[in-house]
Amino acid sequence: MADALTRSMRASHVLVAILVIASLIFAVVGAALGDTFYLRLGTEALIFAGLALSVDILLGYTGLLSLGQALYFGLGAYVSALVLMVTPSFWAAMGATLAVAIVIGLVGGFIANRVRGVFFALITFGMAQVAAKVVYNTRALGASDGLIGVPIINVNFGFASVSSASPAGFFVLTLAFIFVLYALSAYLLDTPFGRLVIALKANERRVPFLGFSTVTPRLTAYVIAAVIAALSGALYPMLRGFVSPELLFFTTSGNAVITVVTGGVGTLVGALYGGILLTVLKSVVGSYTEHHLIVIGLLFMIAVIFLPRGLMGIVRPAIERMLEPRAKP
Amino acid sequence: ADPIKIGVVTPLSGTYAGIGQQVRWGLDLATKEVNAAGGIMGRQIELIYEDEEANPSVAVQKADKLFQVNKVDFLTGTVNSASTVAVGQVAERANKLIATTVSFADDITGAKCSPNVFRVNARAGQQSAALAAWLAKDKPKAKVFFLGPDYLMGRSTVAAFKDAAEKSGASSLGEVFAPLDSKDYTQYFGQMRAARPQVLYTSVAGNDTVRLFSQMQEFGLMKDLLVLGASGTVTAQNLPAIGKAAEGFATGVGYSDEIDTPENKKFVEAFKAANKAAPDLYGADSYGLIYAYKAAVEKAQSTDTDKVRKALEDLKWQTPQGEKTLRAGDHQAVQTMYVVRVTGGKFMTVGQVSGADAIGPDTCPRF
Amino acid sequence: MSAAIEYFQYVLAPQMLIGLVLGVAVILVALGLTIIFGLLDVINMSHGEFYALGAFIALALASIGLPFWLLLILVPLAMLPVGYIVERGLIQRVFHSGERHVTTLLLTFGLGLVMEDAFRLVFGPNPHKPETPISGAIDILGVFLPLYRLFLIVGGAVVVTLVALVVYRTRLGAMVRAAAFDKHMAASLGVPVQHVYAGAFAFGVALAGLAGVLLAPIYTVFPTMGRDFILMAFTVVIVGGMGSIAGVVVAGVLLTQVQAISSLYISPVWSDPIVFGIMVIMLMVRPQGLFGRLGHG
Amino acid sequence: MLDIHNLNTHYGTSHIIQGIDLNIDRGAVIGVFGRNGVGKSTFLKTIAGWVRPSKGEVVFNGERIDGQTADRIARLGIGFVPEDRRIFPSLTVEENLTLGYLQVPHRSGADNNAALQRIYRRFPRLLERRNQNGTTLSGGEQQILAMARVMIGRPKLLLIDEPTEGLAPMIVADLFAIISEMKAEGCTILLVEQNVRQALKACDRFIVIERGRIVQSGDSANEQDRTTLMNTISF
Amino acid sequence: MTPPVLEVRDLSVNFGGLRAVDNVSFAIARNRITTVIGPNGAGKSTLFNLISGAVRPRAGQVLIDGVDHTGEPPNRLQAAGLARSFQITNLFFELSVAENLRLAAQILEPTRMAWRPVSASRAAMTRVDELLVRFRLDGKASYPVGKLSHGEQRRLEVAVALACRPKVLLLDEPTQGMSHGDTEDTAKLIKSLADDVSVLLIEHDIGLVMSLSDHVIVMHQGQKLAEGTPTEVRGNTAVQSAYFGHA
Ligand SMILES: Nc1ncnc2c1ncn2[C@@H]1O[C@H](COP(=O)(O)OP(=O)(O)OP(=O)(O)O)[C@@H](O)[C@H]1O
Ligand SMILES: Nc1ncnc2c1ncn2[C@@H]1O[C@H](COP(=O)(O)OP(=O)(O)OP(=O)(O)O)[C@@H](O)[C@H]1O
Ligand SMILES: CC(C)C[C@H](N)C(=O)O
Ligand SMILES: [Mg+2]
Ligand SMILES: [Mg+2]
Repeated sequence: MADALTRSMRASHVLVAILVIASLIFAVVGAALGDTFYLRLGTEALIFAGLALSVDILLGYTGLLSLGQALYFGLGAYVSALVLMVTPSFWAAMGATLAVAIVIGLVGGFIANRVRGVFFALITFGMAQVAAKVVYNTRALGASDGLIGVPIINVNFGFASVSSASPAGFFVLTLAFIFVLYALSAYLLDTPFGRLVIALKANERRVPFLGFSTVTPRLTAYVIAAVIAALSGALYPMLRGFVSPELLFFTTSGNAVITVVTGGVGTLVGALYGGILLTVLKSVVGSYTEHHLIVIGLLFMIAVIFLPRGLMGIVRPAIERMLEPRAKP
Repeated sequence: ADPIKIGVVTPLSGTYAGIGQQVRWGLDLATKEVNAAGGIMGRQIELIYEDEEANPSVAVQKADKLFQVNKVDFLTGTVNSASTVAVGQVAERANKLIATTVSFADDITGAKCSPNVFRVNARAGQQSAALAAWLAKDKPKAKVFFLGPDYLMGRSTVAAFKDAAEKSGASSLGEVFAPLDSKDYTQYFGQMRAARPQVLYTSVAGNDTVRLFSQMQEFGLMKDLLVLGASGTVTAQNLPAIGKAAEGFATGVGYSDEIDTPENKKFVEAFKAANKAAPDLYGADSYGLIYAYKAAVEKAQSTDTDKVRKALEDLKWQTPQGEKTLRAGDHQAVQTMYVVRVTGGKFMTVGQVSGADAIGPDTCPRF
Repeated sequence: MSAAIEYFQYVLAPQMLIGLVLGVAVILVALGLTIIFGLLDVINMSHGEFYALGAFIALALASIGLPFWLLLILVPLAMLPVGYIVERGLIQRVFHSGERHVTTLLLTFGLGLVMEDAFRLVFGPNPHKPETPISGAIDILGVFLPLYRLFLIVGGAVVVTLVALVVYRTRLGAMVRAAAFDKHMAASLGVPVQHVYAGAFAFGVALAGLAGVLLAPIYTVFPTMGRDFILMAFTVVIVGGMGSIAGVVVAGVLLTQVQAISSLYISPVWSDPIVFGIMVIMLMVRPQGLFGRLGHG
Repeated sequence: MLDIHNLNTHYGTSHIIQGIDLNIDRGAVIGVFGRNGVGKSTFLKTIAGWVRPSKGEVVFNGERIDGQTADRIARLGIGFVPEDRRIFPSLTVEENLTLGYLQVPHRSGADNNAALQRIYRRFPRLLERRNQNGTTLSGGEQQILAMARVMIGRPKLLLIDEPTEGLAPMIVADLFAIISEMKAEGCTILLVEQNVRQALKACDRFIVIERGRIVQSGDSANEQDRTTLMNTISF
Repeated sequence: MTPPVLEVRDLSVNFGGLRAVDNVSFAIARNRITTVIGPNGAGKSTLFNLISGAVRPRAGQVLIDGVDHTGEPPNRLQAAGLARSFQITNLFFELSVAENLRLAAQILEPTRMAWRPVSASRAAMTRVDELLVRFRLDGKASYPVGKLSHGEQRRLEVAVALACRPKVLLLDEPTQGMSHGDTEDTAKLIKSLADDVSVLLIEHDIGLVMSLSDHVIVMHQGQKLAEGTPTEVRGNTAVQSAYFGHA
């Protein structure tokens, strides 16, 4: 008997597979046509989708709305930029980001997890504000100007090497990277650990009576989300060659939340589709009118009101039904 | 022939939307004129706008789009100095040229200069040189207090003016930096009053100036105080909202709509007819840029990056505010600087410094 | 000695007094926010834009010649139906979903974006400065205060008192909270739930509008003005205790004093991180804030 | 006074109430019995306006009330005590009670207060706990509060869903005494109860629901009807 | 001599001025059914809260198998072998019936399974299937709990408490809201459980209490009023006036 949650997760996998295939086709076509802009835009969309993924782990599974996830995204971006400016090594940048994200994630998680619900949203917002202002005011971090001049790097895999300046190459690398982050999150959420996290969302107060501490799973989920956000952020300076404090601002956090809600809360894959949709939309609408905020805002409101489960909320059940007969012998 | 495409990444929304509007008006007007007169080498100019949202990350993405997809030949419009520097890096990687018509920070054509970046407006140092020279004459040995916005542009303008003013005999009483978009400047008034300055120098801009000036007036601080500022502090864009509080304000600028030359009169008239508003320095400098580009392309007989760069270096061309030269050593425009003062709700020219005296040394380390 | 007195007279005392004016401004904005949250459990992210809307309406009405004093009444009245319609047309559609906090927060966030952009569309990007209705200033022992700011302190106190009376001295508060918690049960006890939600929301929105009229002469009117006080207002609401009127007053005064003093002795640019830091610490050690929820002592 | 005709209710696609017809006279007490999940609560919720019927009509004192809002229905004089008590947690006991004033539009403050005092006399425990948060009461106390809250509005028709749930025997007896008192005052009552034996003593008539339909309708005084009832409900 | 499976000593707690549980001591015998009765508001559920770690006692001790667990959080008590149900249904309402049970049975899996997909959790899954059938909820296994009827939720509440195979089981009014037939079923079930579980029960259904209990504790106004076999307690005059309402 397939568990309902497992089944919907499987539907998400199908949707991700479609996305990956489509992206690979896009990469091949893009490379063939010698395109750089759309490939780079696609890469940026994937990077921000990674941030959205981390928001969805918190919002969709742990039930915690983070209004300050840009804190970790920006953290990753700055750490990566600083490392790259000293030594242009992908692995050094990623390793340093991972380490810093775990440490800061634990500290942030300790602070934020003292409160629930709406207070969690506000405390994460507050922490991100403080961090953003500190970066904005710190001359050593470039202050309001940010850091420019992050070098182009070669990502070495032993068997192959990809330049961050190669649009198609770096796109595929980012795709693979975000896909791994997705797969890891999806796997975790289908384990007893993940289910405990989901149970916390449904009724936190009942969990201790089932024999589990509520502190560990919640903090773990928070740190995982922080790491995913930071690792995604670490790719940003490789793509764009600079970082600025705006990466930590509320706009960045807010956009990630918009992404998740439009894509579908609690689906993981919604974050990816939402990220791509929103980037494309902003790029298209922005070229037609400077009043793109009205358009984005309205679309977002419509999503909140009419598609409480987001785009994937419409698509996924259909896939689930298609998977149904196979699930039952 | 195919049109020549110029990309414009400028803030159309957010805090700097008002400046973006002037940039747009200036560029549109010049483009219309050039196109009506047959374009550049027989090719029409086409402007392609993108909203920078006052965010460097967005600016970079939009610049990328204009270069790669729209295949623009040239790019301009960035306001925020941080965006200008970041977009300059994009231009370098794409092997294209950009010019800013707004950003003040000295670094852009100084420590952070780039072979692909030009600046056709006056930088902080030029503005200060003119203003300090005038101050030394009008109020010798003045005691000055400084109030700037706390980011690169603010620090850079205050430092530049302090330097220039102290060299010409003024003394400094203290300085304070307020966050960008401050709602209340009254909290700095205590320090200001305690210092008892004769002169206040400020480089806040846009809506911040409206608040600073009206709050100062409310608190009676405008009495017996000479207020000076950076070029962007009071402009046609916020002057109506500031109203009487702007009376007596003086600044060093590369442009003012009151400059008394036939070229400028013609420009102001055309600008007002098109936009129902007076041009300010952003509008005028953006307007002038199109003519600089036209001159350079015609000189190079090509839109090729290297050729146009070559042509832009040491280019002399005519603008509403007179002749400008792009210094080859740092890509900074050299131009006559004016000191203008608000009198009866309008800017009046009260002083003038030749381009050579205002420009200052070339500090660009890269070329 | 005289240097110390002079320092107090010119620097410290004005700094604190000015901090108080700012405090009143923040309290006025935070009041509607805390009421909407305390009664309806809705975090209104578009509250700042309603504050801006109040200021823009005032600007428009003043330009056709209506006097400021009339606007003080007209604008909040005009905002009532606006709030009512927004609640019935938008908020109500997601109000009863399981995650009300999240859905309403997101919805009003979207609404705020739309409103801000709409202001820019209609009024242009540049600032407007309404005339100050009372000019002149008083000078107490060298501490200088414009009369309008004095009026603001007094007027603010009156507004807060009136609002507190309405919320605490009537059974309205309990009614709204009951309806917000369990609409079916409340309705079966005869509570006209639909009107109650919309009414409470409209009340909060009208207060935002009132703040807009009162503060426009000092802080000017422009499309993004909604962002100005909102962060500070949120902080004050949280530190004071979400939904508590007393909390807003106490936290509003305290935090703006912290801001005033810290910008004097540390640096103005660090006063924001300090205030947000206080909020974070407050949430950690006492998430319910200085005072509890509305009507809970 | 209450006429129900061909009532049908759906939750999404599940058809819960499948055509119920029922007429109740003023002052009658009707027991509603049936196993778990047959739709008893849904039946009451439909009358109270918590869910909209998909078909059929409900007429109260000559007025169609199906499709009206729950607060309208309450103000017409229909009180409802749902099965899970539904005490407002952030309200004190007294606030929970005084909320009930609204069921009677235009009653004077003095009359309201008199009604409250009457309740306090009847349930002294509530007076003791008046300033405490409603949900800190014990399960049984909450049940009493839920009843008292509706009684304060003096309903003409009272819908009660499993009121004795969780009550100690003494209070159960008390509760049935209250029901009798209310009946004596002319209140019509529809009572869902699992405690069939006790409930039968208080009822004039009863119905048994199975899968959303009335499968038996009987007279509590009739021996034959009672035997059939006992057989139906304890499979 | 083996210590009693559950013992409380001088347990007390206050809510403001109210002594909700006042110096209560008793022990329950292994694999027996002990029932707590008492008027509404006597402090029975509060007693459960103290034993299960939901509320910290002001004074007194809670011992399981002779080991002191006073003041420990619920998950630690659970690990010591204690499980409970709630008087006011306390389940994961958005999750399915099966998932509620699986979560409750998850503790049966060895820790190393915590990082394997749940579909690999054989032990828990078997337990879930068993309970679904036993509580006649198999037809609604994939229903979200929020959409069950009240009585069905009550049944699940008991099933969830049982899922982890506890040593000591606290049931707070398990039959409340259940229909006649279900009540009898549940009574039979509780009886059969007592072969290997020690049960502490709160019940108002006197018939059930008398037929089911090995031992009865009577609470009144926070204190233990009496204790003994069902018949002894029933004969106690203090109990009669405090609880049954006739002297
Ligand atoms: N958190 C609390 N704050 C204040 N009083 C409380 C709290 N919890 C319980 N009480 C009070 O303690 C007393 C005992 O409550 P408890 O729930 O233990 O009763 P009970 O014996 O389980 O009753 P019932 O049979 O009605 O469920 C009640 O009078 C209740 O009002
Ligand atoms: N919100 C809902 N959505 C879908 N189905 C529901 C919903 N609420 C109840 N149901 C289903 O409707 C049926 C009838 O429920 P109802 O609560 O009316 O039963 P009941 O007769 O009151 O049972 P009980 O004696 O257990 O209280 C049940 O099968 C239940 O699963
Ligand atoms: C006054 C502003 C137009 C200056 C601009 N923001 C800069 O950074 O240079
Ligand atoms: Mg029911
Ligand atoms: Mg109890």
